[in-house]
Amino acid sequence: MLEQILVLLPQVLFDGFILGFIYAMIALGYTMVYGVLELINFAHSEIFMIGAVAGVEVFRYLAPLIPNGYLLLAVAVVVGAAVAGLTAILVERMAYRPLRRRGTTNRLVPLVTAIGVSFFLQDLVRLIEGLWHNEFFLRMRTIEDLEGAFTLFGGAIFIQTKSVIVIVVSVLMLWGLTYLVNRTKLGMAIRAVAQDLSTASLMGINPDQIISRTFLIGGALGGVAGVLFALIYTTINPYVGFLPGIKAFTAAVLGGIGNIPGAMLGGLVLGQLENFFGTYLPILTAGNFGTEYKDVVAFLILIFILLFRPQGLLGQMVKEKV
Amino acid sequence: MSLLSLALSLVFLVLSFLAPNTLAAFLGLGALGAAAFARLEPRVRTLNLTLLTLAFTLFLRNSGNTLGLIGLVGILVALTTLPRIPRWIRVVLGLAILLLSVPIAGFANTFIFELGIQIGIYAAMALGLNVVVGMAGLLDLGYAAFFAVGAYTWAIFGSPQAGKFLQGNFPLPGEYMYLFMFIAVVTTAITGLLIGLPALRLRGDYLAIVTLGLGEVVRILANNLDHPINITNGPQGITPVGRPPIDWFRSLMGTLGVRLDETTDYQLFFYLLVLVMIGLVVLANVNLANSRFGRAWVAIREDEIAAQAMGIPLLPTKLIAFMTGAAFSGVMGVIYAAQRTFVSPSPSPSWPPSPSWPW
Amino acid sequence: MRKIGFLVAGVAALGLALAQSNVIKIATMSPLSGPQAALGEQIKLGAELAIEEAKPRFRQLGFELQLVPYDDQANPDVGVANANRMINDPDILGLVGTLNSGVAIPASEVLARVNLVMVSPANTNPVVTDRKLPNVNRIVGRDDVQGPAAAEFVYNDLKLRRVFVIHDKTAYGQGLAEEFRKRFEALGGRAVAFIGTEEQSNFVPIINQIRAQNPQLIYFGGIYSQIGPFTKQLRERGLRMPLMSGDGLDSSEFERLAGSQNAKGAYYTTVAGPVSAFPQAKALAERFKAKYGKDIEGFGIYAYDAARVILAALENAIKANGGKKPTRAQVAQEVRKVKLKGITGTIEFDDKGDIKKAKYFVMQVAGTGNWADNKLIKVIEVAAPQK
Amino acid sequence: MRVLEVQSVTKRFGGLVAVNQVSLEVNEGEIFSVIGPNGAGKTTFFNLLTGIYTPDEGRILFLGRDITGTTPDKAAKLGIGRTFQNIRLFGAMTVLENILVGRHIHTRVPYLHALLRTPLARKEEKKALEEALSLLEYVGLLHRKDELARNLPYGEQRKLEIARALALKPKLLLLDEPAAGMNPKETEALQEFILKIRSEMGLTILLIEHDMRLVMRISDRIAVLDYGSKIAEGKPEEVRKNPRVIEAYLGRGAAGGAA
Amino acid sequence: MSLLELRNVHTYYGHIHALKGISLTVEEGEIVTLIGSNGAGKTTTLRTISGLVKPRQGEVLFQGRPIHRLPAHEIVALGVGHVPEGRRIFPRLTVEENLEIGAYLENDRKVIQERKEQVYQLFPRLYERRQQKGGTLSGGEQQMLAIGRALMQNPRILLMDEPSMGLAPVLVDFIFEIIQKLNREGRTILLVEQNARLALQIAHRGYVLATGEIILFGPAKELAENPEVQKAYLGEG
Repeated sequence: MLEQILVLLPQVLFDGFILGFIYAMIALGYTMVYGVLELINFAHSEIFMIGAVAGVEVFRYLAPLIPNGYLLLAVAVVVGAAVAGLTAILVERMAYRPLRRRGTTNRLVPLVTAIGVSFFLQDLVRLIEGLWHNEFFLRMRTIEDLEGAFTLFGGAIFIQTKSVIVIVVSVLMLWGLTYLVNRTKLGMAIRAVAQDLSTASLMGINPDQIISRTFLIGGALGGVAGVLFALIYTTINPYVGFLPGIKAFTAAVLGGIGNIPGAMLGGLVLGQLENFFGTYLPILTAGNFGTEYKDVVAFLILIFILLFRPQGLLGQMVKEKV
Repeated sequence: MSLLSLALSLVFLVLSFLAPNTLAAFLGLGALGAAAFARLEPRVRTLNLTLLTLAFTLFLRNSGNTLGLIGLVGILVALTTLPRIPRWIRVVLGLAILLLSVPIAGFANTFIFELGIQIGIYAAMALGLNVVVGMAGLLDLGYAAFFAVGAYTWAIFGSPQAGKFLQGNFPLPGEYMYLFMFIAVVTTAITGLLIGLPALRLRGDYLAIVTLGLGEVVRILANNLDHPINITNGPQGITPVGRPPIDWFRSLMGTLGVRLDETTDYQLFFYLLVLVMIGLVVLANVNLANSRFGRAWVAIREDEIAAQAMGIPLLPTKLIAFMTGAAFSGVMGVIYAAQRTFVSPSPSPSWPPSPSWPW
Repeated sequence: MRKIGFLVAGVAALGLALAQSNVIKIATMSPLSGPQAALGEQIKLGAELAIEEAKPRFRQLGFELQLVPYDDQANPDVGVANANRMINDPDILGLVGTLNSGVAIPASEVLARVNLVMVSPANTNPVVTDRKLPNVNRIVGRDDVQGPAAAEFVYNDLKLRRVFVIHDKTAYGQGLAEEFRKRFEALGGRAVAFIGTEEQSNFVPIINQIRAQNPQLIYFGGIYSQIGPFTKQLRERGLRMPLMSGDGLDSSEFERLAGSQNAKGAYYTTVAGPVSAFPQAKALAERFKAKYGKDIEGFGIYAYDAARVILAALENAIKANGGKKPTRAQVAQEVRKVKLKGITGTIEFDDKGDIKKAKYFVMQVAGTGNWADNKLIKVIEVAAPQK
Repeated sequence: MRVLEVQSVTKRFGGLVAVNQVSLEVNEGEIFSVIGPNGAGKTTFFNLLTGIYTPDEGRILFLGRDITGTTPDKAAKLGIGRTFQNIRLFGAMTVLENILVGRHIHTRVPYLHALLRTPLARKEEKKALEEALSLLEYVGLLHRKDELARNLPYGEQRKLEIARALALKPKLLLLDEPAAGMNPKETEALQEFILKIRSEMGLTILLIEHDMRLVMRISDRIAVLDYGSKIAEGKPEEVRKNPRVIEAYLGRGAAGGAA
Repeated sequence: MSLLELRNVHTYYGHIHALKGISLTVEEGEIVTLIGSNGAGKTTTLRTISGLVKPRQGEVLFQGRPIHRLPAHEIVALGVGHVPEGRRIFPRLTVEENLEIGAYLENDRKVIQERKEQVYQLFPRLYERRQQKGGTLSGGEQQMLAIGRALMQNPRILLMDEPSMGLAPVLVDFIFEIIQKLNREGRTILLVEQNARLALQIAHRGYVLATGEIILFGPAKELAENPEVQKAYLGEG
């Protein structure tokens, strides 16, 4: 048994990273919006899905025009980020801002609204894709340039070119976001609004504008994650966002919600856990509990960690002032 | 304004005899809208609502068009929310809709019973959720999981399923459903305890995600516990689930002059049962709200630290709210399983999770 | 003015309703939206074609035929709700459907209360007929034959011994995979793993397990929507062992989702054979294409036959009833007595509602981009097991 | 009798020592004030007494019983009532309901009785209501009983918070800056009120306050905290003259020496 | 033309009528103070001026221009700086970032640097702590930071809400010195203060508020000597 585990381990860890980076990028969208508005933006999973759909459509239509696979992917990433980011802004404008304006104090109201928006976007995409291509499942077009693969360590790890791209792009995005938040004026304004919205407005910051940009950035990251998700897992549908969505949110909580490095770490940890237990559970339990329990294990570990570290892995204990 | 609104209602009343079709239903809904939102004198509004109740009832009896049910539900909502309607009118009209109009419509189209039962189950669950979310302010997104636990509790023992892992004579006779409504209260409350004990220590938003996750865990368990021991029968679901014998109900209805056939007897029975349950849940809600528990819940929702300083222990008090909500949900699950005679986990992990999303 | 308009409309509607009391409706129920819509639509259109063609005959008998399509979204809850709707429309005298056994099982309990007959062109789970409900029939084979047939094919024809079994955690997929494993192990083969998964996107953990076990063949009990992306990811990760599945794979969507190159060579058994398997199907395929602009696939043909079974039973019942509209119970009884030369072969039911001699087809995906090119490897004709 | 006995209690937050080896004793019926500059650890000290924080070192005895590291609800049940520096009322509840929440531990209704509203539950509820009303009358808020707490003017919110703590029937009452934000006239009324409840309800009172005049006038004894340590303790006049207190608290006169 | 003028301003919080027709003026170069007991509407007046709450009736004019319909961030841009009650430092930004965000509307790095240096000159303590997170500062340091942050905007008028609140006497003196110094340098200040005695000592003019209305106003000296004010707000001694 141990031997079986060890043989696969490098491969499992590598695949876990890919999933983890995708979760990390989605988790950032949740964590940023939560940081600023204390709102669990349930619709973020659909923003991710819309990014994926945009990527698929770019591949579908532009593949004949753009001969180079890498260039095509770059275009898809940019378009996916733009479409998802704009959708996120729209959602904020049309659903959350009116609630904020009315000064609703009940936290449940925006939450339920978010769930409603989520339904709406799923069915909207389903409708559009249904009418446009009569397709429910959208398949990412296969591009020869991106299909390469090689092995490392004498065949211990099988690596696709695509996976390398996913890792490179996500590391770049995460680094860029960290720079943006910590080193730029916009980043400082985002942090200020997150900490104290009304005082921020006394600094001359337009909170609505900053909130919009936060949604844009979070949405764009989600969109990129969507494109990469479609690239690596090849098939998507209008409901594909739900599970990665709640897992990414779980990752954000795991890392400490509102905390940007925490979301990244949480995503990576969750990706590893899911892949690890997905692969090894049947081996570890002699087939009694299979791959289907991987999410159960992931959630139980989440609860376990939160019990002992309620603020999440990197979150700061926000002690209520008494 | 008043005259126009009344005229609309009267036209609809006439149409409900002459042409009870979808078009007429929309006219009726329009008339209801006018009666609810137009500036009307209270007396005219009351008269109007009464007229519309009659009209929608006749419409349903003549057509069985389910749009009419929306009208009736709309009137119920109007009765409970609009100001300055005499109390006795609210009560009489409300009871008339629930006890006369819907059954009359149900005999024209039993699907209306089906819808009524559905709406009723959701309403009872929502009222149960009121304790958890409304009073105690706990964002419980795994509420549906308790419904599933309740449904499975009866489904397993009210069908041959239990025989697959237990010695004994299964299925249990249908009368046991009543007993299992109590057992489900206990099992779901215990499930609530198990889930709540870790989850309720966490901050509000974390609670949301943990309960959502745990709801998903319950679904995964239901879907997978067909091996190593077959408890839930996995994705196949469990069917047929037993129902209580209702000969007494048939003869009771017979003496009231209501003739039941095989498409309507259980439907009417479950419809009335669900109404009774709603009544009980409302009563429990009111009682709790006016007790030290209800006040403690609201206090916790408003300010945990101040509540503690008043001697309210956080975790036990939250747990009681959580378990109360869970128990309401669980009982409705038992009724659901018996009424449907079938339970299964949702076919795929899509949003919303089955069997019913808490909203 | 408007009031008068409503009045006129109302009177007209009333008149229409009166005139239509001799309407006979036949329902279809299948997923028309969602992941399995491609299969569900075949069922609806196949039945529709049969009903369209029968309309003139029924008009002579004095009845107006109508089709009422229901969408069950492949969801048992929706299916039950639909069944409840159906039993309320007294004009509905028969149902063609469903696609999913998981839907059929609970929905048929509802239908049984009023003896509304259903003839399924696709349900393969043994439980569907094993409950011996008098109103439930199917014209296709069963998973407890389909699965073993696949096992025998793998063991005897392909001569492979180590198989990795996956299913999709649905009533259909899991049932089929279990039947496969049972027979395969009885024959002396080995199932190195038996794994259920609801995953729709990330099959990497399973692929890694496959990599570790290195089986000779993968058997996947499930639906194309899941097997397609699975196959694509499997092949992209350099694993080339053959793949086999049941009738859930029988859709051109599989080839689209997996990619022709990756889909090529995959085996599947089906209970609803392709057009090429039936000599008379060619003419039907042409009529279908002319009317709907798309190709008929296996379930379309079977739905056509299933509708014809109900229509034949209806005609007999009307005759037996002296030209008057028969009751649902009468129709249900007549269905069991039907003996019909259908496109798919001779249709006769046993006392459980299973077809007396069902055909099972072993197919191989050609990977040409045209699903009709798929190679028919073997046809097996077996009676339903009598327990 | 000693109501409260604190023995060398220490609390650290990271590197910061918020409360450092503080010991003090409060006798029955006393008004004991804790003063000190901002950030001296006064509120932290209260939070240690009421179980919101657990001390890192030392013991706390209440009525001779060790309550070190208790939880806030248990402290309340034992008879420690408190108010907060930044008023923490249940804003969405009425004034009356706020008081009834204060009566929580004295309303003994088991869950099932509450659910079914049995005669026992009715009786207890009625009793609680009567007592709450009479308490409201006592503090002069009866006319506001059906208003939401958050709609009350500031001064009455302060008063309601004290009344809510009184509903617990505490033996020891902790008041955290009750005069903050009050003008001299209101402060004077508060002074009267504190003296009145002390004598009429037999309370022992522990007070944190910045308003020196109030502190000097009503305290029996005073402890001074600076940077978490107790630097002086004694009668008002003693403390007033203590040079260490003058240096730490009142400053050496002019500005310049910031912070 | 006055620098700032309020004309019959009515403001509500939900159903509570917080300001019942406030009219006041602040001239260039003045220190004007608003005194009154808690709940009198002092803070609400400042929040109304800086746009955090909107008046339901009446006008707020800044340099003769109505600003009561503008959102807060636009009012800031016109030159109204607000040091809020309770200081409201951004706890997880460093001291330096807190100052920089004060100059959010200024794009010239050089100007920002100059102003920062001025603030550090005024409060050397902040320079020592510039890399520390705002939340870790003591109460007095936070107050300095809040003032410094507002000065980074280079405002035409500075609204200060209870700068002495919760501070030890020694710090209160220091803060009031600073206020006077700023005024000598030419800044206009509208000061809300609980400590009426201190406020009237440094102010030119004062307004006395009670339950949302102005009940008295005039030169600070006169107010300080007014027996009614003495009795109600200064205590008998």
